Amino acid sequence: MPELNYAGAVNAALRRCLEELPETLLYGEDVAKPGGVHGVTRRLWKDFGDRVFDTPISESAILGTAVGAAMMGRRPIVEIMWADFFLVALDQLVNQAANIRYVSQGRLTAPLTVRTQQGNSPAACAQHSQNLEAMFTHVPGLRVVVPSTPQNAYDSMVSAVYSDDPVVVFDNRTLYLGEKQQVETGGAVKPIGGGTVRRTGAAATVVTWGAMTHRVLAAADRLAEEGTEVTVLETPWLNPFDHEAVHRSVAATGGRLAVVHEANVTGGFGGEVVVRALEAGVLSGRPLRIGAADTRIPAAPRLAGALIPDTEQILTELRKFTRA
Amino acid sequence: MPELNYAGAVNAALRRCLEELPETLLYGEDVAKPGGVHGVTRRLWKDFGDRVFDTPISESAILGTAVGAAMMGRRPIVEIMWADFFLVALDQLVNQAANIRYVSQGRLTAPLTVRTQQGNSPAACAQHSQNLEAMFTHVPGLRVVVPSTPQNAYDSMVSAVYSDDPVVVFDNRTLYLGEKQQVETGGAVKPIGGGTVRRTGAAATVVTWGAMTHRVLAAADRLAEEGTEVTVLETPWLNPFDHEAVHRSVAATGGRLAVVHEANVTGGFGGEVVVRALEAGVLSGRPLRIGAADTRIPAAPRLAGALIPDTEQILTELRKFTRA
Amino acid sequence: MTREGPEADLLAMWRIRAFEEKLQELHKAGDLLGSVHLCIGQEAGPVGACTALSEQDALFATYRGHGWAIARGVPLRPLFAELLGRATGVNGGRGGSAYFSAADHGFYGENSIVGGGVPHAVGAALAGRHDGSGRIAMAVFGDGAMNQGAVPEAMNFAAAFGLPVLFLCENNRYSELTPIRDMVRNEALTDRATALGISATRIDGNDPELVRSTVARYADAARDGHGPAFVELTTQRLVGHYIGDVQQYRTRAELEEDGRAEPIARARAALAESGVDTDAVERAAREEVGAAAAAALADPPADPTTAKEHLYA
Amino acid sequence: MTREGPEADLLAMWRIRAFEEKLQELHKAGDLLGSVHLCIGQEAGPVGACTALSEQDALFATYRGHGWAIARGVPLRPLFAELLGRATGVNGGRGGSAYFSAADHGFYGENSIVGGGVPHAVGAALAGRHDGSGRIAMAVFGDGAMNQGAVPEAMNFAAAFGLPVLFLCENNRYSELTPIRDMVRNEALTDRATALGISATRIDGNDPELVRSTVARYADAARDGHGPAFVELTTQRLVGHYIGDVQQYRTRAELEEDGRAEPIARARAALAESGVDTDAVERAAREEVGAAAAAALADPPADPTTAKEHLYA
Ligand SMILES: Cc1ncc(C[n+]2csc(CCOP(=O)(O)OP(=O)(O)O)c2C)c(N)n1
Ligand SMILES: Cc1ncc(C[n+]2csc(CCOP(=O)(O)OP(=O)(O)O)c2C)c(N)n1
Ligand SMILES: [Mg+2]
Ligand SMILES: [Mg+2]
Repeated sequence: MPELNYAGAVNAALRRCLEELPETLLYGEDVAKPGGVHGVTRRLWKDFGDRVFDTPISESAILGTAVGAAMMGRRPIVEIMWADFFLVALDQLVNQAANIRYVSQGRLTAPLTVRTQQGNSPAACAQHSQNLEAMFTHVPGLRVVVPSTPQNAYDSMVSAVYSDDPVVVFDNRTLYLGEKQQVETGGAVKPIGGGTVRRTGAAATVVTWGAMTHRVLAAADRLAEEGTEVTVLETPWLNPFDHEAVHRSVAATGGRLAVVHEANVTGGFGGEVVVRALEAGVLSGRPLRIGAADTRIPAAPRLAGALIPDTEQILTELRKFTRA
Repeated sequence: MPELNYAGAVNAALRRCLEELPETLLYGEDVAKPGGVHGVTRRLWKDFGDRVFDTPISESAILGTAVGAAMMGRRPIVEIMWADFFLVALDQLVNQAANIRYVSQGRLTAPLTVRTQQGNSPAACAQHSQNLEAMFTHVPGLRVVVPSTPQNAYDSMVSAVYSDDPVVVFDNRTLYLGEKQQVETGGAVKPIGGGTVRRTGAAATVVTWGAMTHRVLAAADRLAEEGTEVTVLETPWLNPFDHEAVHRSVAATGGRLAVVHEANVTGGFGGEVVVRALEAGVLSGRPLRIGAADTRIPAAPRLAGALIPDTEQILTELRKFTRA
Repeated sequence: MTREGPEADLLAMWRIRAFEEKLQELHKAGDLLGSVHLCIGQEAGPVGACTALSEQDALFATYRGHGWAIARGVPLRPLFAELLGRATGVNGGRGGSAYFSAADHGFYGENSIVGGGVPHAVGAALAGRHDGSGRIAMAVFGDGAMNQGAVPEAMNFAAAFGLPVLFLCENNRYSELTPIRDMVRNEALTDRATALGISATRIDGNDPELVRSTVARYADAARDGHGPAFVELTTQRLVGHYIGDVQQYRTRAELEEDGRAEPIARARAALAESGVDTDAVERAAREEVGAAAAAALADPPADPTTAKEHLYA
Repeated sequence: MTREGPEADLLAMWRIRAFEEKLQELHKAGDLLGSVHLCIGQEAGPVGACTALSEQDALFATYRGHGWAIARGVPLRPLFAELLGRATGVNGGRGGSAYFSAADHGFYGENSIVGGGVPHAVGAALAGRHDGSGRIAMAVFGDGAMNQGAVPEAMNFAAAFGLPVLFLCENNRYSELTPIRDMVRNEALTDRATALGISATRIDGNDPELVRSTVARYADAARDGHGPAFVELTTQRLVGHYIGDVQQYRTRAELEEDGRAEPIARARAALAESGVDTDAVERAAREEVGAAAAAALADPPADPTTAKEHLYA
């Protein structure tokens, strides 16, 4: 098993897909010769020639050509450099890709994968800091995944590319150069969906995804030192989302559910997770939602830090929550 | 008080704003000489000259110029003909308009109003049927209103234009030519926010907005004939949303809360309304969410009818809910 | 009757017009609902262009796409059925008038987002470069779509990579109820293509033979690796933007002039001179269309219990 | 020293370059964080163009906007403070390097969405038509932005309505790490403006005097009601796209050639010939910049308890 950081794991997944599936294409701004502004697509252009190419700064054309190529049987993997940039071209995913299979009764399909990365990093401006996954989870027809580790980045990228539906993969750029991990590459393609129990404990179920996973786990460790053990369920796949797994866990943790994401709270996908648990009748008492404050994200790290949950804040809130 | 249908009420509100506020501009595709594809802006071009004009089919330019003009002290009112078309230009609202005041610490502002209409009407295709308000309620910095009657269409349009924040007004085109109503025009500009108790009853609180209001009221009438009285809270303003009013009502109706909207359920704003009530501790038992099925919307009316809540479905679900 | 030549063209154009006129009837009768965009007056473009394409080529149209589907060979009964919400429709009633597809016939769909389908055609051309099919793609769109950002983006993308795609702009001088001349400073829309390095020409879009030969020439060039081309067809719609648009924005004089320029009147006059019984051509088309409509009306409606199917793989 | 003339230009250019070089230092030292886009090598554009604008005119730039803000007269200390996350920054640290504004100085903001600010400038020009200010607006953007749909949309909108706005395209031949020549088929970007009916010219963007006179001429025309104009400035950045980009995509020969073409080297050589002490000019700029940076470093950091303010009216 190779030792890979997150960027390396995505690269390995892309390489595998390009090798195994001749119908894949990989393109986007600066992904080919430069190897990606975060180095994720390094060397793929060298090895796969004109199936990997750089594009103009034309997100509607990037996504729209991917839709068209997918309709004709290709399996494009395209990059939107920052999730914020989706907003210049969302039509191509929501009005176009999401409709194709449904409206044509499956006569046409749009098996495309869109890679992007999102979230705040130190001094990133308000236009480069949003977490937009909830906009996509409200759109029937689109699959959504937000990985957090090299292994699940690898797995979900391979599953996304093999999926016959349009899938949006949201990385978080602060994870790319994180710790290396033994990554199981190769092996059977996993079905899309599902999550991982990252730790177990009876005090509460904490559901999280993406970069927040690491902060939640750190907070849970600290909480454990204080004698309170919580279950942490990491759910990278938001569509399909494994609500049943959450409900089973919530039932096993006294009906207590917390959800943590980096997106701002109001309208975030955390609300959906909570309501489904409520509808399933497994909740007891009030749930806890942790996310960014409902503001824009300022550039100064001290300001952004006051708005985006860090380990300290998560710990404090979980402590209060589990002791309530 | 003039008797006006919904379209007439919006027209009157626009006329008033153009008269009272010389800094207003009104533009969009076909809004001037043709008077709008739904006739809403009829005659305004004749009376206000070049402050009312038709534009190219360039949604990014429409919204983007409105942002720029607003930054310079104009108060543009622009139209996106169908809410679905926002998706070609969402950047200008989410990355641009929503950030301006916050990032500049109030040195710059973006007092623009965007009019649009949404939802399904018979045989409308999947690209002309979406209800997208939840995408906007997840965006800090944008105000959102979804009116349902001539009076609240009038009031909210005037309030929107007078507001110093960017406001998105979502009409529903099936309401434009609905029944006429005595509309109180003129009068003090109402602050943005708030809603109306449309009927009272102890069995449950039903929160709704937009075109669904009429179906909910019809269902509630039928339910009343069966002896079950529910409170119907119409909440056109989704941002700011009057959660307290909902919570008071829920507390007064045995903790029972239903939310009805035309948007698909998963990730709809109904979820947020429910979670807030849960977080406030006023809910008892399971809530009820009614909305479109989580699919695309097919053109054939019989198919669409099976997916979008009608009075019958709302009645059935409310009946079950209030008797549970 | 052969596939090409003036008489075949007249029949093909009549088939489209009769289809559209039948829709007017069906709309009036309440059988057909919603917003329906007819291409009456614009039949020469689809007839000329589609006969210049090969089977494997991919066509992407707009909401004003009935004529393009018909010219591509989509059978009339499932087309009517689609618009009438029948289970037998080309998309079982999911697409409707403005957003259906019939991939079996190389018709990769209408699109009801202005400009939305243009990048799809470029993507289909990109696919063709990799799948060995020799496919070219064609995007059809209106004059007004030229002002929608996705269109220049897609055109530049195709130009930069020399992709085999034809951009066909049907200039009927109006975008909904607004004249294009008020929305641009330079009315020569081909300049925009040229500026991107795309070969471009503006031709009489009411002449099916001219459309065919022009498209064929560019299609050959595209197949030979010379990259994209842009063809502007000057044409006119003789009816409103949608059924119900009473066209207050057009003068009687303009409508009369358009009536003289329109392709069927012109083809009829020309063929009559050479002794063809053009009324018989019209009758043949109307019979075919009438039978298809009647059959479709008798088809079963789409079944609501299937409304949730096909969302995901 | 006067506001115009070669010596004033050199000082103004040095002020920008010294500012940017100071940012390199601050970044290395860890005082400045995040992605920072420097305009080293591109100073002639801002200096020439801004001296052709009036006070009430509105300028809209990109993430590579420090030089434009400085040329517009935004004081250096609050600029440094902004980038350093200080409470005294022009936006109290909310904007940061890539997205600050300083409306007091007619600088209506950077924009970190490629093309995002271009329609704003058109809107500002539209406002000017109605508010009696006589304002014109200027949008600055890069070569790569020409391929972003919002840009042609905004340009056509301005052209159609004859709005007084200048489109300034800084062609530094690269978009991030990708050369523009690989992303277009026709490298003459001005053709795109001409196609929309916009007067357009491509000039040596390393000559501040030429930039000034060209912009002034078009600005006058715009004020006189002749509508928008497009000016392409050929230029180069001598550094990476962002601090940290090591520019593997450029040859040494190219970098050397750019070093000869860049505006400060050229201005210095020309002025030295006429006997000006150009080292003194550089020293003056560096002193000013150094003092401003030192002052900003001593300013109080932005206060986290205020982080939620100013979202709504
Ligand atoms: C993005 C978008 N904006 C606006 C519309 C509304 N709309 C539908 S058709 C149309 C006019 C298009 O004109 P043109 O491109 O000339 O095509 P034509 O209808 O004349 O064939 C408009 C504005 C739309 N469907 N999509
Ligand atoms: C819509 C959008 N797409 C992509 C990006 C990422 N990006 C930032 S700068 C840049 C290159 C822009 O090149 P150019 O317009 O030539 O300006 P320059 O940086 O050379 O000044 C890209 C692709 C972005 N910020 N916004
Ligand atoms: Mg047209
Ligand atoms: Mg550049």
